Amino acid sequence: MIKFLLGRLMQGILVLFTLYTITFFLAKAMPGEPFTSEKNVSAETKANIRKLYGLDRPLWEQYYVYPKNIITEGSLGISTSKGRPVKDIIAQSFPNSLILGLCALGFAVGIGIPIGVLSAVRKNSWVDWSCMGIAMIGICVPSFTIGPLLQIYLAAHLPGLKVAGWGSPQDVILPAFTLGLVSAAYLARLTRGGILEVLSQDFVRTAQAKGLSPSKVIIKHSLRGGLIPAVAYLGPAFAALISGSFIVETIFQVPGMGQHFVNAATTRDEFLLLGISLFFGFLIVVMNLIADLLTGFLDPRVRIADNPE
Amino acid sequence: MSLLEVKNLKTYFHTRAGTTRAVDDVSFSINKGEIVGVVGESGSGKSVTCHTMLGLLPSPPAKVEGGSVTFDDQNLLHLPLPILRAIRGKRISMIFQDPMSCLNPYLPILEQVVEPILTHEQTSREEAESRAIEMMIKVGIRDAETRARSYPHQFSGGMRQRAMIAMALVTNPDLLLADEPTTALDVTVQARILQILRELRNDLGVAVLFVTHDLGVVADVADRVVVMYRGKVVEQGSVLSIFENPSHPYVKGLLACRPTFETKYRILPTVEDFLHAEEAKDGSLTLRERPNAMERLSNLENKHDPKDFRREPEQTLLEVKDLKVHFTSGSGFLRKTRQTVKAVDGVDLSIAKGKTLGLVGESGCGKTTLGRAILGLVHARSGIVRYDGAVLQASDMRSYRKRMQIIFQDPYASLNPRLTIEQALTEPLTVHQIGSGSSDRRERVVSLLEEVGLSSAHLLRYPHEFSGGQRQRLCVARALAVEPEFLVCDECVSAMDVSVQAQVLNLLNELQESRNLTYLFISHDLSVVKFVSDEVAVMQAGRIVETNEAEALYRQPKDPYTQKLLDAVPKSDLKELRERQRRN
Amino acid sequence: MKVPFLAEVVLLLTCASLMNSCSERTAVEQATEEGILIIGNTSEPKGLDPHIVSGVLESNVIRALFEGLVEGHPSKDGVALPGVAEKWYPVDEKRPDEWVFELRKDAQWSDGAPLTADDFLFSFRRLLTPELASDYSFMLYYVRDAEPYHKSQRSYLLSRKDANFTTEWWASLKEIDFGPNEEAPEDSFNFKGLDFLTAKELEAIQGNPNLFTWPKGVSAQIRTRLLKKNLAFAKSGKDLWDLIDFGATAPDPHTLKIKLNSPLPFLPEITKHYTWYPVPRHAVLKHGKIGDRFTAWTKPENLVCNGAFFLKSWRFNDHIEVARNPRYWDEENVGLNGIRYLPISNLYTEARMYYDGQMHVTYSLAPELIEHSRQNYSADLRNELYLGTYFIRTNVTHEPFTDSRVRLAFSLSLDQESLIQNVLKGGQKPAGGLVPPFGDYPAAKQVRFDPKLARELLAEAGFPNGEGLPDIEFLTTDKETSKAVAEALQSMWKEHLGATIKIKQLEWTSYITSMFDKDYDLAAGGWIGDYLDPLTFLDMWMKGTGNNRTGWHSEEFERLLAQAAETGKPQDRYDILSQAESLFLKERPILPVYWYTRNYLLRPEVKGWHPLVLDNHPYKFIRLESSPTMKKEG
Amino acid sequence: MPEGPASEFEQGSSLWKDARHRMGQNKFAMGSLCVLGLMILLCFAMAWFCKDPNKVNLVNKFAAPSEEHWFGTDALGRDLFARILYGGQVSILVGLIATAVSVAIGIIYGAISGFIGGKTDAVLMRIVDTLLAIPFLVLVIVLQATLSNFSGEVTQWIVDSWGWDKQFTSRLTNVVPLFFALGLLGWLTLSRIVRAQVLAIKEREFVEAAVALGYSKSRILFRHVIPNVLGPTIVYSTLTVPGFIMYEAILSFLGLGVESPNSSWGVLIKEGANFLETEIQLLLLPGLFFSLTLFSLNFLGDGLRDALDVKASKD
Repeated sequence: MIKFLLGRLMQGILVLFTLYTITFFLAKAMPGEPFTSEKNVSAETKANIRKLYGLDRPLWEQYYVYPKNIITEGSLGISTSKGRPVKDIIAQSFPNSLILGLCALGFAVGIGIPIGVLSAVRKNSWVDWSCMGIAMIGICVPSFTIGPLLQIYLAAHLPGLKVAGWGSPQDVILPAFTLGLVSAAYLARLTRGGILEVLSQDFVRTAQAKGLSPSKVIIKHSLRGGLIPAVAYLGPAFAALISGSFIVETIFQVPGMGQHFVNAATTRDEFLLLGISLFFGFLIVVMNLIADLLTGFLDPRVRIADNPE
Repeated sequence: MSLLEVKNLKTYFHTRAGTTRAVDDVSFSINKGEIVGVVGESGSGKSVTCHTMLGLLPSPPAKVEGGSVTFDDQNLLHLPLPILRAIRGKRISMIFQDPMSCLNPYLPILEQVVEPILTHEQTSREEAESRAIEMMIKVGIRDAETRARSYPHQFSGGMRQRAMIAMALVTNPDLLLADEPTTALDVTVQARILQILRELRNDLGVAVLFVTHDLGVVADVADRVVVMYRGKVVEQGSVLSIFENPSHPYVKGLLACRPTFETKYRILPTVEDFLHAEEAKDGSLTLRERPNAMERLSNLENKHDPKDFRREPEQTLLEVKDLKVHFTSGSGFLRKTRQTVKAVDGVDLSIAKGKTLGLVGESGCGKTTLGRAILGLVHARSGIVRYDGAVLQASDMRSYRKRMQIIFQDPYASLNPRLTIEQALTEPLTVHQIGSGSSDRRERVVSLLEEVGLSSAHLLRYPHEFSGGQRQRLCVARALAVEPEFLVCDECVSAMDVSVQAQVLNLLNELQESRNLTYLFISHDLSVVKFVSDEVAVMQAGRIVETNEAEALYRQPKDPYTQKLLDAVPKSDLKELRERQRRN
Repeated sequence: MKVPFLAEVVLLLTCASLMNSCSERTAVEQATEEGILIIGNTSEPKGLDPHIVSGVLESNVIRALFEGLVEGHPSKDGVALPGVAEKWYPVDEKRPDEWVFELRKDAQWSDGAPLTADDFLFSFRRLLTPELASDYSFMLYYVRDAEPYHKSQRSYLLSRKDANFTTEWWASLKEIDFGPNEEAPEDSFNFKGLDFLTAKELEAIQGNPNLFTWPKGVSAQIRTRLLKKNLAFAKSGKDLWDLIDFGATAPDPHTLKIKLNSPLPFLPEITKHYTWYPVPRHAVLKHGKIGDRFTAWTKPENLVCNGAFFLKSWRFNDHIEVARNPRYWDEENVGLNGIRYLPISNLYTEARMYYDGQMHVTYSLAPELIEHSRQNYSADLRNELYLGTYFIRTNVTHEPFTDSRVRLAFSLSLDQESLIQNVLKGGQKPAGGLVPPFGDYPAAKQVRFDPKLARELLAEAGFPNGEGLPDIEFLTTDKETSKAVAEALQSMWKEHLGATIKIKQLEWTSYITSMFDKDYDLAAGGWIGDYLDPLTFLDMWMKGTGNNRTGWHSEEFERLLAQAAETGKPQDRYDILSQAESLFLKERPILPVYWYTRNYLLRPEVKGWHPLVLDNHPYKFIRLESSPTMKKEG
Repeated sequence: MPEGPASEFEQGSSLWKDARHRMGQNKFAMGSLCVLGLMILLCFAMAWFCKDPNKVNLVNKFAAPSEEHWFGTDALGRDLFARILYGGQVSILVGLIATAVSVAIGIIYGAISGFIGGKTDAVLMRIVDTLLAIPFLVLVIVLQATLSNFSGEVTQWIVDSWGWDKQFTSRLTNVVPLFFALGLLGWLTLSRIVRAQVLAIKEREFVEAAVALGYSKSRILFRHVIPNVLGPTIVYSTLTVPGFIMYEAILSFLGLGVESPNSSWGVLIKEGANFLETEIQLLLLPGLFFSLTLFSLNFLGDGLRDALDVKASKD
């Protein structure tokens, strides 16, 4: 176990380093630079500010200074567009993204999985078709459509719901719904497939022969195995959910992390870009690890893997 | 009064392809404390009968078209589902064929065994668990207290089946429906399970409906036998009466086509030798006995003395020296210790050209791994495999593929479902550049098919359109396509009905003669091994404990393990049966 | 496993929403009662340091927190009211190149420290400190010696009082560039520039003159002398600040004297810009040195200010709230208790939040929603002239725009009215020229829609009916509105000139970069005036100005601008600038399309908010009055 | 791997023949096929008989549906029906080609990863992790910058050397990088799914049989493993199509993709979403075409999966 975790840790570090390298050179390859502005900024000012950020140094030096600073100082650099440390930006926006992502995930799991189960149990009935139809709508309708629709037709008429904003607990409802919808739809489909696969297996018949009620057969005997594909999907999906979404955040005025991905790219804010990319990469590595561990938890067979020597 | 009575039961399957009469007018009964064997080959409707009783068939496509199943004055077929559920698992329990797939792999064993108690009785969890463990001990699970919380995959096949039995019996049911409970098990395990069932009947008075395709097992365990064929009961009666004096041609054929230790002839009779079945357009069946079947059988016996035609050994084709194959487990995660499993632990053997070496052993003894290691499908840790004088190296294994082939246990799994028969058979020819041009190859494929008893009409079909026996013939044909000299037959008839098994064994024997093939015949079935082999090796825990001429080994086993194996084989010869009858 | 947790969350959310629904009041109603103005501000400010930021949205917050020498008038453009200064006047009315500002004696910072002329001097110096790298330092270039200090023109400053250099020469020295030369090989001394070399490096050059390539026209004698002077200064370790004769001085703590390079009758207008605001010397130095860019002094807990409000809370990307500053000199006349700024970047969200009663003022309004707002919120819809022009740059180094007739033809074929009415819908004004109308400046009327003349001109230039015109690339940004405008223009040019236009949409920085690299034929663009003077629109078209980017320049144009700079009398100056504009429009390196208006929504309870062309509403004059009925939409 | 692709093709024909037979019996799938066919017919054939989709008529903006304009007009007075049909060309092509590219990469990558296993697998999967975290927008901006000049040169080259119509060629060279970009990004998740499937298939005996028969690794991979993972892959890939089509819209706004004034469903929907309060038909009508296509594509995918699933017909 410890060896496995250590191995994955090493792999994770390698992943992050590769990610850093790619992002670094991609960022350098983008046209323009952080201080491109339509204002009349003199060459001297630009030279000064480049110096301030260490962007006047040779490329290779810039390349190793950033990871060096992460290790030695724990610093992710200072954002050129926001003028504050990248670490602060992440620290201030990630909790919001996390809350939103968790709620979206909760929604996706809470809606997607029951719908998938229902669909699987009533396979090829109108219940199944309508459930899958709804799931398909969830996949088809983009968030920049569903978000405004919710604002106009729901938030504007319901007391307690605000069109946008991030102050009170109920403000999370609409963005979480919008953000979680696609995941819910995917989950529904994956769960349906997984449950159907399990339901076709012999041990379900055993459970029936024991005299278990259908609901118990589903919950106790089918759900665990049927959820495995969904869990595998959830790993990276969760990382994506909690790292925020530009569209949902801007529509609902959520001070999350997703908008920084876009803003950092459009303002050529390479330190912010590197910082949040690495953070996101870190999340993906961790989430995949958790998904793998969770799969192992759900499926005891995975825990034993026989490899020829 | 009988405990359960099945009367004129009809279960049909309605699919797009048409209606299949899976169970067609079946009647029989079971008394309290009685073990009734239901025998038939796959597709005879024996399992469907069982499932129908408890309403476990998926509907659609299955539909009960008539008849009744009376249990405790209630017709189970018309009970509302909640009441039926109260009977399931409480009054009538069921054991299924494959304990691996029928136990939930995601839940600990104990959890599954206590489930019937918690479902049907108002008991505390602690009490239920202690009862479950008690029952697990009773059915012979060693260290039940400690192992109860393991997962199914951590149990061996026999242990899993015991867990299934424990699960079925933990509520003290009146009737146990056992659907092929021992088919997937080794003989020694099977013997123990049968013993347990008998004891349970004696101790608890449980009635057992024992469904199997194996007449030997039925003879061993049952009081009465119901023989089913194509959805109908063709004969029923006491075990002795059926074995002594079968009246139906199908039963006669079934009894004849099983190789036993006493079988002396080289070609087995098949059910078709006895029975002529005619299917009318409406699906109804007319069964007629072929004339003079018994006569031909005795002819066979006279004509073929097994030793007659065998030439003296010319040379050693394959030699294995100190072969070792080790597996490590524990490189997966969540596992604390790293373990090395010595699947093959220093095996020596040799096979002469044109001969058959039988390799018997229980599951997990390493016989399959040995077969694969010889072919280089599994990496050997050490040891030498010498083939035709040359030592095989992993690097040039591919050049030997043409000469050495393997036939697997499951003919369905070993054929790519996406390839037509023609594609599957042409592919090895193309890869090894046998034959020139597509027309030549096509001819070769057709002649191969004919050689294994199929025709060119089958060329464009997919594997799933064939029956199990036909599929295994296809596997044989595919293996033969590259014109090998040596074949590893890995449990290649184990999953088959006896009648089909007879056909395939006959085919293998014919091919050996016509092509001068050498076989390594791996099986857990001692009777079959004896039937095909010139020499037999017994394997246990990665080692070969005994090797000898087939006849000699069966007559005078030297190793105690061999003896134990032989003892465990269900005795179905008349002598034994009569003796048992007398005992009872 | 997950179910109980989820149930908890759902329960919590339901409870919360139920509790909230008991109080049916909207955010605006509540805020109105509390005297807090909620205002849309597009995006998160890059900071609140008046010397570092350069955007409009930052200025919106800074204007509440700080106050400059003079304060804007709530309803009149170009009128200055007393701010920190009680009185101000030019020393010489005829030639207003020296000004005196008399500061109020009771001026103080929000922490109680007195605000004196020293704070202003410190602020000016800070803005000009090169290490601070402020974008907007050039706003102080009017002040004597501000520019050479900010640009670190060491050689110039060292030499100008040297008798060995003739007066003409040192004047020309200002033009000869001893600054960084980016075209020189990296690590060479020329790359760094003579003005930036250290003592050690200068000594190296003394030893080996080949290490530095001198600009043309510098004699050997002067070279030696310059080198020597630079070396001596570098060795002395003194700051360049000691060398200059800075225009701003403080004869006493409450008087600020500013000497300018040239007459500037509208200096009070310029001091309204936040770069001229004072920053608290004591607070800034407490958290760092004068040239430190990243210090903690603007954090909410540290920020010291002198405006009508102080910084109350700042939740990153969520809101900024300022509250009434009790130490503000005119505290009793401040109408609001606070202002809450919301960084709403999505225009549609902003409008919907407004409809939902969550804010008093929006930052702007999407064109798609103007009609909807006009129907449902007609009283709230504001449509005001703004000091800005939308135009299209032509790349005069690319065929066919090298020919002014082609540029003119493209301009004349723009149906400005139709574009405004059908696409923009915000009541914008067809641009008659470059400088939008304001005050006394005579707005140009040269640009118009005349497709017939356009075709003639195009034919004259050798492209009858657009034949022979190459495919023309029209660069625009990734905003939806710019796309619609581009498509409309594309069809106009197609219809009237037969030109094939390819629209190239790029995200902002790529767009700017392409424009910088002159990698375009036509490019959408716009300019918002920084201060109330035509110069803010005109001086960017001089040669080599960072914002020109068309490749166009004209000596005559530049001569006129220089002449205007020396003209003290406002009306004469306007006339000269108007001549320059006219000349510019004749050449038409850019095609003016329309003059901006600001469309936004404003609650009726907001009083004291009047149209201003710079949109810099002084917050101290705004107050909120509850209106009796306010309901949620629908 | 010399025989790989060829044998896959050879495999394809019979696989599809078999599948076609079963498809014919699936009413849902056949209905979906009809809708899809109709959609393709509309967008690719019917479109030629439509009005000019780019004809701006500012005065006639937001016209109600009429005989002249079946679906009315958009914000610039252009015929919405024609724009939807022409937009469909791009979107259908983007959806199909990008999916095909990503499926091709995803299957091969995932299959190799799962099939070889061990260290190779770990490395390949960590590469996927890495690529997942690369900021998408940055990649697009860089691609845009590098490709835009390139595509111009390619256009010129095609026009010069093959004499194609310039308008047409430049439309093509503009959209092709888009397929490239989308396909390049879309395969990541897919490869994970394929890998999981391959891990299961690998253990099947017919793969071992193939090894025993002396087949080369590539042959086993392409002929025996990959065809057996096609079913679930197809279902998943139909789910990715809407993503691709919407991504195309975002890319178009960043200068990579359809060039204004040409349009696509994604762009129409994205623009339409801004008129929610006032002109909701600008969102609903393209949305209807979009959803209808995707629904039928999805049902078709389900049908295909079932048709390709030989097990399903085993009784």
